[in-house]
Amino acid sequence: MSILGGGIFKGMAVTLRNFVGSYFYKERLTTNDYEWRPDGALPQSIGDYPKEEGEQLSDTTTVNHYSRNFPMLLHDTGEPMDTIRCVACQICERECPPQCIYIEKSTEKIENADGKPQFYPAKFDIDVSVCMSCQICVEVCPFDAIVMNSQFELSTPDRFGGLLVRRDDLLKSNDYYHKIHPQEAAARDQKMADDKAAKVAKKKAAAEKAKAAAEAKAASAAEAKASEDKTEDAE
Amino acid sequence: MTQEITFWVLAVIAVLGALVAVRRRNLIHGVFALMIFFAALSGLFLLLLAEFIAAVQILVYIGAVGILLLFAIMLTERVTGDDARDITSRGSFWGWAAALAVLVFLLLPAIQSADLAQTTQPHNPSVKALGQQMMDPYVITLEVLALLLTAALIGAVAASQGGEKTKEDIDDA
Amino acid sequence: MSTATAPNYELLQQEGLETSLLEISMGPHHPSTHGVFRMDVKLDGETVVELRPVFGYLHRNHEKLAENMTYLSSMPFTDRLDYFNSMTNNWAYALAAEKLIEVEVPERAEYLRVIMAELTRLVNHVTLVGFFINDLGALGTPLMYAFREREKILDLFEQASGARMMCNYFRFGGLRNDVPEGWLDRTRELVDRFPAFLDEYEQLLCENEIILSRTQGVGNLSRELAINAGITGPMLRASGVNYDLRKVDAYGIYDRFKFRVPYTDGDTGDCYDRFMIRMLEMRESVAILKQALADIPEGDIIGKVSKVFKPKPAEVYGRIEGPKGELGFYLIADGTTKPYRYRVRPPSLINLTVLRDMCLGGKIADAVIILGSIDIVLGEVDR
Amino acid sequence: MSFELIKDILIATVPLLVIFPSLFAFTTWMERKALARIQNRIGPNKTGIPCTRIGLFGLGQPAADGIKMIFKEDIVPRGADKLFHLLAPILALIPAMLILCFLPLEFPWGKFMSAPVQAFLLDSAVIFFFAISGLATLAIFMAGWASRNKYSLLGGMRAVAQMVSYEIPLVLSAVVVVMMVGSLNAKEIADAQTGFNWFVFTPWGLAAFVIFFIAALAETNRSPFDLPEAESEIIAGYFTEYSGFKFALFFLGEYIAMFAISGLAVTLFLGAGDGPFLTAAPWLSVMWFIGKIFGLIAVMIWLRGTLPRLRVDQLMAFAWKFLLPLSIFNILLAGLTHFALDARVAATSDAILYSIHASHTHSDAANHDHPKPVAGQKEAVMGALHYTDKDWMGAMKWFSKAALKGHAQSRSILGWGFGIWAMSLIVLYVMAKGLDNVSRSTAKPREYLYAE
Repeated sequence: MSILGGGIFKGMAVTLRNFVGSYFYKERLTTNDYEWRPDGALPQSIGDYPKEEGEQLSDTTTVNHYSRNFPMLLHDTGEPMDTIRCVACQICERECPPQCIYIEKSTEKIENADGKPQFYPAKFDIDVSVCMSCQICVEVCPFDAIVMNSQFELSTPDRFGGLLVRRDDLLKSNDYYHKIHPQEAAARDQKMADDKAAKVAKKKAAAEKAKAAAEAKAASAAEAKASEDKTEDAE
Repeated sequence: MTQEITFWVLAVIAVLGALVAVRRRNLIHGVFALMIFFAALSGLFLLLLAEFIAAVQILVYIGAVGILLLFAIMLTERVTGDDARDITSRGSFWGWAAALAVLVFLLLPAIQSADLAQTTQPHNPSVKALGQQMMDPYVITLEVLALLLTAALIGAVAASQGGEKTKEDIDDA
Repeated sequence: MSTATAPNYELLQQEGLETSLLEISMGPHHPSTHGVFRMDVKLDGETVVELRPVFGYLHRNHEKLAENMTYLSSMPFTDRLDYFNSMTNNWAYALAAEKLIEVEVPERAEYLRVIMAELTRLVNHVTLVGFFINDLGALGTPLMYAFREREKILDLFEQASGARMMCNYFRFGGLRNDVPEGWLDRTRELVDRFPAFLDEYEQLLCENEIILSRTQGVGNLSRELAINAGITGPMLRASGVNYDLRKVDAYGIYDRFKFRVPYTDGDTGDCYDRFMIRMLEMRESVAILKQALADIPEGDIIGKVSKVFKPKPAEVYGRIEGPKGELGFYLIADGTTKPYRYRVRPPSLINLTVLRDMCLGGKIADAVIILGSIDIVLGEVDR
Repeated sequence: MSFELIKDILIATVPLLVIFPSLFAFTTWMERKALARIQNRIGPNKTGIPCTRIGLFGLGQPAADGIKMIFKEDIVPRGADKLFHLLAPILALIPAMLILCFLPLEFPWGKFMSAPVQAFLLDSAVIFFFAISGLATLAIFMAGWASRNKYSLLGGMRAVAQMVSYEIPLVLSAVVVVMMVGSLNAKEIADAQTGFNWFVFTPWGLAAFVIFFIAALAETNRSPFDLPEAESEIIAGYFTEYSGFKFALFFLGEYIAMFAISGLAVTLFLGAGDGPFLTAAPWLSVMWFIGKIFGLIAVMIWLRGTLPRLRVDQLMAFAWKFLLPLSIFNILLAGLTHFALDARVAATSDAILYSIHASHTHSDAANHDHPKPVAGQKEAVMGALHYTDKDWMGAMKWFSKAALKGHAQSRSILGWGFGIWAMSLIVLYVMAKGLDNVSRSTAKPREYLYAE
């Protein structure tokens, strides 16, 4: 035998508790009462509130190493086009789920940061109006050339051209990457260094092996090297 | 002076409302015009200091009869009446004549017998007095009326549900 | 099948009184159709005489798209199926694809998968209850409380995966990345606090006389019809069938956890049962989460698997107990990098098929809450 | 004479036309703020003084809303009845404003009037109140019909059915008070409750108040009876095709109706302008009145933040199967308790008065044998005097003082009074519980099975 209207009164007690509690316990609130900007300015335009590129607006509860917005191309320290990592292998273009990447491979090779000749993207466009920030391009890139930016203020009055980001705007330095994603960038650098060391070791081993083999059979050794190069290109 | 102005304003509204209610093709407009007429009439009652009648006029005629009419009209089709044929035009002259005759017949005795000097005296029958009258000398009349209305109500319910029952009975048989 | 079990409703036609039906098209932009869904309803007064669900407004060609891209590229699109539960969608797809390439999932990844899935279940159920009460006509108070809790869980998702709703976190053979430092502690804190919130939620809703009389006896779904129509998930359990893929399949590592599956005796199977089963399931999810968070080991997060692969020709079906029901992915591999056939078994769509049977003869307000209690997401219905 | 009359009417009405719309603006702010806090949000907090950053807790929000409403495009659907579409919001506002006149508000500027305006002291104010508040139904019907929209029409039909049904328990619960006071005059009803003799403290008054409040919620289309504007079912009901200023007028009408009906509840049950410190500051009376109105509106907001809405058949069943029998039974009970109290308490208090009178005459006639005054006799007499004045709150105070001193008759009166009071409450509760069981299908929480 329940009290007449007992459930309603119970519910009303809950809402009353929330009503009072919302004044005393901040964790009850669904929204945060944001303050005006410390410099006292009203936000006049969209570009107003993140003062610098990469400035984190989120508070301490959402420390976010994995935040991803739109991709950017990485270059090492130096002039962007001299140190670009991308070799225009077009894997990301093929794997991109919404197919928002457009790459044109260069016809001639340039020297990369290590002084090795490589192809480079003559065109590298990302249509950020199509991009869905899935990070698949970052995962499939064998050269760690494409990573996610955290810049989100991309609003523009131009609906088509304004949202098509060109190669030169996509290129960002590794230092910038370290600034926006310190942990991830450090890990990536570490991995690249390890890969390089492994590659060097492998190459050394291969070279030694080849040398040994060359002594025995020069012709077959040359063939083996050629095939290795081929697989590397395919990757 | 104020009273006279008010009277004339209310009277004009009442007559206009009544005319619109009769002449308007759109049934819903007609009903609302009728309600304006009722409201003006209630105002006239108030002017005569018959406030209880005025309240009842609003309560019953606008609140109940009006809503009932609206519900009845909702059940009909072609509410706007754009394509309704004008079926009263042929007997128009005789209709006017008959209406005028009835008006004269009803109003003449009242005008002849009215003692205008007497009616100008404001007489305010208080609601309390009215209630006491109803509860004391006319209590049996009131009760009988109430009984009659209740019987009518029950009858209406029975009539609206009776058809179904007989149908079931027929189905059973 | 469905029409045979529908309540035999006859329009009350009395002699001499002809009434006409009122036809209204509820949707596709109606406040309570949970997206772009339409119900063509014929009303006799307020009673639903005929109901025809119309959907497809949100069709995005999900399956055909997936057949034209590599296996990995489809992963972010699965987020967009049931956009409330991207984590479980990911898992179902990963489970199917893992059967193709036979990869070992590391222990830590398995635990994290369970944690993510159960957090997703909490998100789904808590907001569903909020929306359901909103459909009943409350002013969004339970919904706001639900959104507050959902927000905390979404924050956790964001910290782990980088996105709040389109997580895209699962990979074949594990997860995309490990959770950041301190994430597990924050999750433990949230899980410890959650029962207190559930207590308050239950106190607010479960005994309210209006909710009881609005939901009980409304939208009854019999056990037979539920089984015949292929209903799964909480809706099936509310109709009295004890069937939970976490117990039946024990996919992942669900056999390691102690939890109970709430279900009814099948007498009613009405909106109240569907609502309560979800309330009770949240408690069980919390129990699973507590165990998983206590036992989670250190270690690798993803098995050895290449990003682009060519599986041998095969035919697989991976299914999980999603928050809305059995979510399955059916893949046919033809030896290329793309699936030959890619098919989703969406619980929302299949649970929606009994809508008409449950709504006929009820009031229009009932139709709204029945739709709410089915728990659909149009992204999944239309794909 | 006529100039005086016009001046009086202006003094009486213009403040009402100013005060209540501004209170409406305040109430929208209050409602948004309270609902926000119930939902653990903050609510409007930035809209304060324009062009500054002074938020004033968002008090500028109603003004901003109003400006927005005025400048919005006024959309009339094609095929709608343009005249009625325009008239409906106006017609919704007029009766709501009109019935404010019948509230016994005693504004301090009343003393500038040469004579009390007749309309305020209508003998049948309560009847007028119900008669005119019923007109809002027509406006809603008009809006629903004129919009040429099926959702609007459904909303309009729901509104009419609901308001017609709930008017009956509303009137019947007011009848109890009218019966006890013996007058339909709002002023007399208010005067009968001075000195905390609020009718809500009596068992029948409490029941009638609860019924009245529930029916008032339905009359003003407030949650949980907001079916005519049920957004999850019929978009916005009869509002669906309204925008801009017409919508604002509807909104205003609805809130003014809320004020009016809360005002009537305050007049009938909560002692009108009665409250503490009135002898020191009579102008407080109107503050108490408006404060009580706001108390009731706060409860309405609280309910709105908590409850979902009823279904249409349950709504009707609740009115006809629960509220109507209960209010009729309440009338019967009010009569019975009145007679029972009269039979016992009045007789006893008469006996007290008679005994003191007798002892006085006795002592005057024969000056020798002073009868020892019974302890507490004085207080009992005071109580009896208060009782004959129908000030039973004061009577209870004096009688309990007497009873504390051991006055037997006072104890018997108190026993009877409280006994009848408690008995009536129990009877009413049992009646309500029984009606609830009969009228509502048995819905109760269920037990669930678990599979390991």
